[in-house]
Amino acid sequence: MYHAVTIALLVTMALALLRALLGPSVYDRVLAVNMIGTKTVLLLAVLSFLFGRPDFLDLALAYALINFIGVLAVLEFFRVRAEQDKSDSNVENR
Amino acid sequence: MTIVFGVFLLTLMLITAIAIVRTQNLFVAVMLSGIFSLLLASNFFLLDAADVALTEAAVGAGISTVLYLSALALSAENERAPYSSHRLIALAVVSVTALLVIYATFDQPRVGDPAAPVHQHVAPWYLEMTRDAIDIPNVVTAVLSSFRGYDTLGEVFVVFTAGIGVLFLLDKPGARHGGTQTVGRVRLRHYLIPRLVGRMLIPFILLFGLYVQFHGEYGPGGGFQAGALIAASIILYALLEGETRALQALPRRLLTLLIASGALLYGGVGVAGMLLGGNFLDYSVLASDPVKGQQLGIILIEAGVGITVTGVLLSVFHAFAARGRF
Amino acid sequence: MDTLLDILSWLLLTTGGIFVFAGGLGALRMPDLYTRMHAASVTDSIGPILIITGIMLQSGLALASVKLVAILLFLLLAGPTASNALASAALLSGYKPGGPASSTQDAEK
Amino acid sequence: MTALQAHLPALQVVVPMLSAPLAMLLREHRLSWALATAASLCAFAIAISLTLSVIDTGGMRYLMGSWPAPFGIELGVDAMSALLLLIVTGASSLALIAGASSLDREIEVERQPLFYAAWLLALAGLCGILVTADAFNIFVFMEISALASYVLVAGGPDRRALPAVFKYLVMGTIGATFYLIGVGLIYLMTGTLNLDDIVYRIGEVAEVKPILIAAGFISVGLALKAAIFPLHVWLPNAYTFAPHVVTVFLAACSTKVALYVLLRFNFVVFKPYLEDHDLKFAIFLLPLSLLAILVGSAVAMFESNLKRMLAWSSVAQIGYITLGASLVSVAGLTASLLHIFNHALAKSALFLALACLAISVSKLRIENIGGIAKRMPWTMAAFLLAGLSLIGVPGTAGFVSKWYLITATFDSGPLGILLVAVIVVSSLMAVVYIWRVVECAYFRETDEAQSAREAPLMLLLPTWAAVLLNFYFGLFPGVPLELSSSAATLLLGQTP
Amino acid sequence: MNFLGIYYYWVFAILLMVGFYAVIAKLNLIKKLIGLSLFQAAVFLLYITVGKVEGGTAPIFASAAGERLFSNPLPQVLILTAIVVGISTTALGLGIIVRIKEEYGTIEEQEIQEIDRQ
Amino acid sequence: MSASDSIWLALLLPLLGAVGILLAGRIGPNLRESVTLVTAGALAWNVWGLIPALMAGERPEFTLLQVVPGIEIAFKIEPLGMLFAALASGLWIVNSIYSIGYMRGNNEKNQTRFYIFFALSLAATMGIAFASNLFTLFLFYEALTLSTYPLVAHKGDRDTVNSARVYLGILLTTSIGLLLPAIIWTYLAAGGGEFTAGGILEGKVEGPALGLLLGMFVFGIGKAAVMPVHRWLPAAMVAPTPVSALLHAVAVVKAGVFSVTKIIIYIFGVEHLFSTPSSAWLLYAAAFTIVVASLVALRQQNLKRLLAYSTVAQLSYVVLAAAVLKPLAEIGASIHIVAHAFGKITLFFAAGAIYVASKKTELSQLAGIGRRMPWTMTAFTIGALSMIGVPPTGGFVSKWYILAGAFESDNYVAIFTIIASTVLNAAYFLPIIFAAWFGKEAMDGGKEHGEAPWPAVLALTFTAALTILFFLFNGPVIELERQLLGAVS
Amino acid sequence: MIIFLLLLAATWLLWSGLYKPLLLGLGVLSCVLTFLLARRIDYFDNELFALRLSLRLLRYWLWLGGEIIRSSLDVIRIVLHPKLPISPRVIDIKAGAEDPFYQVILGNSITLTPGTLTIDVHEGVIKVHALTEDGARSLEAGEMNRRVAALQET
Repeated sequence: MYHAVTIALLVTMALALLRALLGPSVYDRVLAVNMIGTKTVLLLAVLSFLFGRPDFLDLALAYALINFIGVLAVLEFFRVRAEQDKSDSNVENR
Repeated sequence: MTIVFGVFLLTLMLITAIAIVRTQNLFVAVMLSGIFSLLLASNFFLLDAADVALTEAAVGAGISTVLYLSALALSAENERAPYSSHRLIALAVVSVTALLVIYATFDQPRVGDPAAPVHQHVAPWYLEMTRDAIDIPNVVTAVLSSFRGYDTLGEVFVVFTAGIGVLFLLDKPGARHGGTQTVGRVRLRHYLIPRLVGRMLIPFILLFGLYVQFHGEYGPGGGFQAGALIAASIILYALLEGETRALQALPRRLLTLLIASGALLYGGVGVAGMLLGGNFLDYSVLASDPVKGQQLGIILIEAGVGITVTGVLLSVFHAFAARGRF
Repeated sequence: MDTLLDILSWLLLTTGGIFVFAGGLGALRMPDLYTRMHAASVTDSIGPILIITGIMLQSGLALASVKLVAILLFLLLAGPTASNALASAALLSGYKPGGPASSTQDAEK
Repeated sequence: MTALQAHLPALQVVVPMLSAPLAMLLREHRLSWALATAASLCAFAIAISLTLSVIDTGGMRYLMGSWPAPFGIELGVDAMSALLLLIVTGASSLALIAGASSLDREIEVERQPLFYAAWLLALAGLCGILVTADAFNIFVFMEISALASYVLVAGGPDRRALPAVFKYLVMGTIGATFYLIGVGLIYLMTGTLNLDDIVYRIGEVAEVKPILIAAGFISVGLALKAAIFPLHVWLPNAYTFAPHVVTVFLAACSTKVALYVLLRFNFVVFKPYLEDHDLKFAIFLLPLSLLAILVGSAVAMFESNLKRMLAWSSVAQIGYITLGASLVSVAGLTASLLHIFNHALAKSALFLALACLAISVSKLRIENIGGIAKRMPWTMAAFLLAGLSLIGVPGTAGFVSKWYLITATFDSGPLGILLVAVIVVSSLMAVVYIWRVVECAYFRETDEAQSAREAPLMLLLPTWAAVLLNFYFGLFPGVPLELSSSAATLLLGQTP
Repeated sequence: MNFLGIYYYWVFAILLMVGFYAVIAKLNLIKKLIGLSLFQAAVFLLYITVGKVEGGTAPIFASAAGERLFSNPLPQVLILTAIVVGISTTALGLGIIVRIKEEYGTIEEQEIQEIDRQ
Repeated sequence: MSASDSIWLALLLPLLGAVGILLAGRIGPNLRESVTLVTAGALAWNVWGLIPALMAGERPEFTLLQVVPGIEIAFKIEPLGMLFAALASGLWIVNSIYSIGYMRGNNEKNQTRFYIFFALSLAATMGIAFASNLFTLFLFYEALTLSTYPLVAHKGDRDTVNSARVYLGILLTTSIGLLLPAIIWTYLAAGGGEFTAGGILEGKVEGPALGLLLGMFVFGIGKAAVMPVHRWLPAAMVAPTPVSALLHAVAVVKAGVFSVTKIIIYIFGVEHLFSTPSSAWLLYAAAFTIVVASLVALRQQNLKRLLAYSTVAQLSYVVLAAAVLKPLAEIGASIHIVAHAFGKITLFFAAGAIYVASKKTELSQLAGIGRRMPWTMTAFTIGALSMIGVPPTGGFVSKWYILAGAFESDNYVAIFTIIASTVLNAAYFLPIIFAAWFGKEAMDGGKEHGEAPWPAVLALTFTAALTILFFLFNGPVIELERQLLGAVS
Repeated sequence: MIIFLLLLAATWLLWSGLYKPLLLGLGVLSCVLTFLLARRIDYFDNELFALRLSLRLLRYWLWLGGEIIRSSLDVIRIVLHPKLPISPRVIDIKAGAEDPFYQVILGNSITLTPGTLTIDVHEGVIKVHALTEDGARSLEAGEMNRRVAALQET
């Protein structure tokens, strides 16, 4: 039963990876990263039970945290980029 | 069945790796590296390496993504020319390397064979001694911090070196690009949802980091992973509110102090062992009961690791951020 | 009782799996970023709810369940936040809903 | 043996290592310099003391954390490591003393505490590699020293230091990773990481292929770190653009320590186990050494940047060292190890002299130093005398090792004549490139040189100390010779 | 099982190849660094694979684990250290890249060489 | 003071002198030159004082230090070295007097440096003369090369530096490239490099290998100027004349032939070499050098270059004599070192005096100069006659012994060479002498001048006198060198 | 703030699951550290201190769960439909609640329910992207908005 879920998660990861490879925009890729991140969290949760080691749930939580921070960092990156473009074009206009 | 999962993950990893090399957009490459790292971590987990999986996730998907992005914010996003003119030579060199490795596999023991020499010599000893002489559940932590504590001391100093290296390179007075320092320091303040939610989570991430720190002996985790998580929580704060405010909360001087004091704490425990009549890094002499002494020593040195890693990661982040743009 | 719980949890896990898979498929099939995000949010909201509840039924009333609740809570808080962040970033850099703006495409040269 | 003495192998690493955070915390750059110098001198004293006890007793062992040997990490000091410890700590001390007056020009005062911390870490890393008896521990300390060296090199004032150090970083990391792969394969087959234990257990391994590949990876990885031709490409620029005293330190130590590990593995671990390993080793290394000697010397002859010239000369000198090793004989190895020692002496003196020159000359190019000998007589005299040692003029340390090297090549059969010819030719090339500088400094005139002033005493003292050591060890090579020959017999597994 | 087991080694070899290729053949400095990380990741995988024991579990004693076969803790310890070394190298490398960008205005190897040649 | 003390004193005195000159140079030229003279005198007194002990059959020894087991820096006095040391130290006094006149008369720069390195060269020369093994010999041989380099490059202009580079290049190339391997070969083959009566290679190196080793030694000792490694000698003529005089007529070149002779006698062993056919080539090489160098000298227009090629030829006399491999010839070789030294130093002194007084360097300018500088030209004539080997000059004595040795072994090659070169020597020296005395001075012949400064004239007169005296009173020298016979047979 | 500390302590205890004196001590230490740092980062000093719990919130969550399941099924149907019957559009919704905290809850709830996606929240106006006309319309109907506004009133 856990196996079935694991397989579903893995396949979804593969699909998300495909999205990451196809793009076309950078945001699609970020979306894919985020998806893979949450899938990994679930995968770990499921696997801990599959292995009979529920004490490893800590890992899943850690992954979730890291993933969240990563995505926010990417957002900040985009914001900086946008600002930079704006100031660059200002410079050009002047 | 597990191994099939592993094979599947490995295949995904291979695809990701090739895509990383092929793409010319650096941002995409960084994103894909994040994916790669997550896949690798899952694989580690499948291979019973919980501690490593945690570390890889924290490092690969978390810290190094943030670092790459900070560097990327300062430079162009696209590669200009994809390959050097020596790509054929490179391909030849690389192929030879791979073929050699594959050649070596012909004689290697089967993966997971319990009778392989790897599992025969020192490994059982570690398992047994962890139970007898240290009495903590996590054998990895026991080996890491006591049996091979000297390696870990080295590891802390590697981190330390990297920290002072980045500080040395980027805190160069005069070379700092002024102007952008105050503009655009607002960060994500205008984004209500991320700001609010992120803010709410910060103490809990921090607490979780401390939990990982102090439960290193019982479950996966330890000083390094904890340091990464704690640093991540502060980095989150910096992302949300601007690193000026993050620096107000934890000033640079304090971070420097953290970097140094963690390393000194670890070394100090080692020296204490020496002064109390044992060898360097011998924790048994720290308390009257050797087992208690070991446990005390492990807690102390793990704390040292955590403090240094936190300090270094934060300093490095600030050093990059202070370059102006990110 | 145990059997009932087993069946229930099996049901939850399996449907969770199906939802997740379908979401993934959607993320692949949808035409533009925003619509893909809708599909992705299936895997980020209903998927975790079902799967983690399913596991919780397995583990019973133990500390592990508390941890699972914590993970679920976190995912439900962080998931939409991240989606929102992403969407607003895309909008900020001129990615208009309805089709990718040419300037933001990273099409490989 | 007193209690303290038993702890010396650990202290050798711990003293500089734990001084690093302290040096970083000190805000006043003079204080952190003083601390770094004191720690380095202390390490030097420990190295001397270790050497003495090695000469007395033949070696020392130390169990980290008191865990028994193959399980915990063991430290071990023998003749070979003692020899290199002397070089490393000695060069570091000399360079640091010289750094007091030369570094201020290159690195802002505020950044200096970090710089000194990195210096101490590099020192600790190198010492760590030398005293440990654990294959993985070597990797860890190799990385400490490597990362710290990158920082040190990046401290150079010229912006070209940065691409140079990046290249150094990439190649260094590849080298370390290759080494790691090799160690992994060995561990896979033997189940242990302790070097002695590996030697003991490797004999029981029936399968050859993984060990063979491991030997390949370890050798190539370390060759990268040791800048063995043609894997030397990172070296010239890294040495050229580093701060001057850093070049002194690195040129004397970093590649030598990698060579040390290389020799250790090949002779102690692989040679007894792999059939014909010495032959393969020689077949690979010998032509490369010859090429390194010839190419390095040839490039040096035409290089007009003085530091890069000496850097290329280092490539050639590393060739001498590997040449001696590739003969796989006690005589050859003795020559090789002795040359490690003597080359360190000569090169530190030369680079120190350049550091003195840099005080007055903006660009260390040959055309800028015409007639400078009149203004800086002590500096140029030091350069000249150290240059003689590099050439191998009798009476200097360089001669002694060259003598042994030629003696060893004569022993190696008909090929020996060719080898001797190569050594001779490259010695002559050394004459050419050293003499170009000397001639220019003594017999040409340029405007820039007219305003030059003699370097400060704090720089001249270590320079001349190094120069005089060249002559001292040229006339009384007893200690290094004894250490190298007992190390050579040790490596070849023969009883002395 | 045997084929699947060998698969791990082979993936290690190919990953090694991919990462190494990126380091050598790519001219963009950040790309080189990413390649380096891949290269190192391959080695991590090798070690962890080596440490796996069939039917074993993670070497952490816990009530849930009971008296089971444990995988080898030592490679995990080594790789923990190696990962930390890897990230340290990456951080330092990125620091250098940032400085290069500031000094040269580019992070392409051949452009830097051209600037230096002038 | 025992004899072995004299050995280290002989090394130490010039070194102390160098330091003294350095210090005195700060105060003034008079003091500096006094120090030079005092040092030279002390050295000569010290060295000459050793002769009686040697004549009495003593062989004083002194070991400075052991570098590594088997390799020592050690000294031992034997007749050949004694002769060389006595010659060099004695002529240093004369040369110093001459230098004072020359250097002041020419207003040379960097005079302190000049005197310092001169003293250092002498120290190295003493080391060569007294060396008791190959290693020590090599050590001081290289020291001599290096310490004479600044003297050759003294002027510092472009041509000078280039020539000095050739000088250093050839000498170092040959010594590192051939001599050092040869020495190491010897050490390996014979287990040591001690100079031993009768040689040490017998039974160790035989047949063609011996010929090869001999070649490595002879060409490795570039200072012996056997063709084709003679080119450094004409190049060295850019040096100030006192350097050419003492070093390139006496100390340096003699160090070369001295080393060759010493190695033939004490390392190879005359008997051993004589019985090895593959070593016969040396004779031919020497003969070739003599004839060709003489022919080249015939075509020179520059006086100092002519003298240089003459030196090349004369040096090969010594080699030739040594290569005849008969006791009488070996004695002839050693005596020729002395005879040629007196003659050639006189010639160089004269050339330098002409340059100081008139700035003339070319042969064509010398017509009629005898009338302006009678003392100088008289001395020149005596020196030239000695080169040709006409009695009553020293050159005759040595030629006589060499010929005697050659006849002893019916060595017609040697005999023919000596005769031929005598003719050639006459062919290039006599026209100069003739022109100087009887030629007509060109009308636009530059400035009016008389003799060179008096110290220079004094010195050359003295050496000319020595040349003649050596013909008349050569007894002690021959007596000394007869002791060689013990070593040879 | 006391509530916050208690919450931290509870979190620790539930996560740790080990009740040895040593670990409890470390737990106290951790909580205090976290608390101190939270103060340093001005966690408590403005409107953003956002820990408000109530029974109504729980009830709202249950309702939201139902919504999620319902809309998920809708989205799944669209995804699996061969023609992908979508009609995306962007609408602006004026949030009923004034407190930013509840605006955030509303925004995230909208995102959580598949088919609708909060793009931006700015001064009480929520910009929403909807996958289908239906979804947009049902959101505009304002059921969710009303419920969130009701939460604020307590």
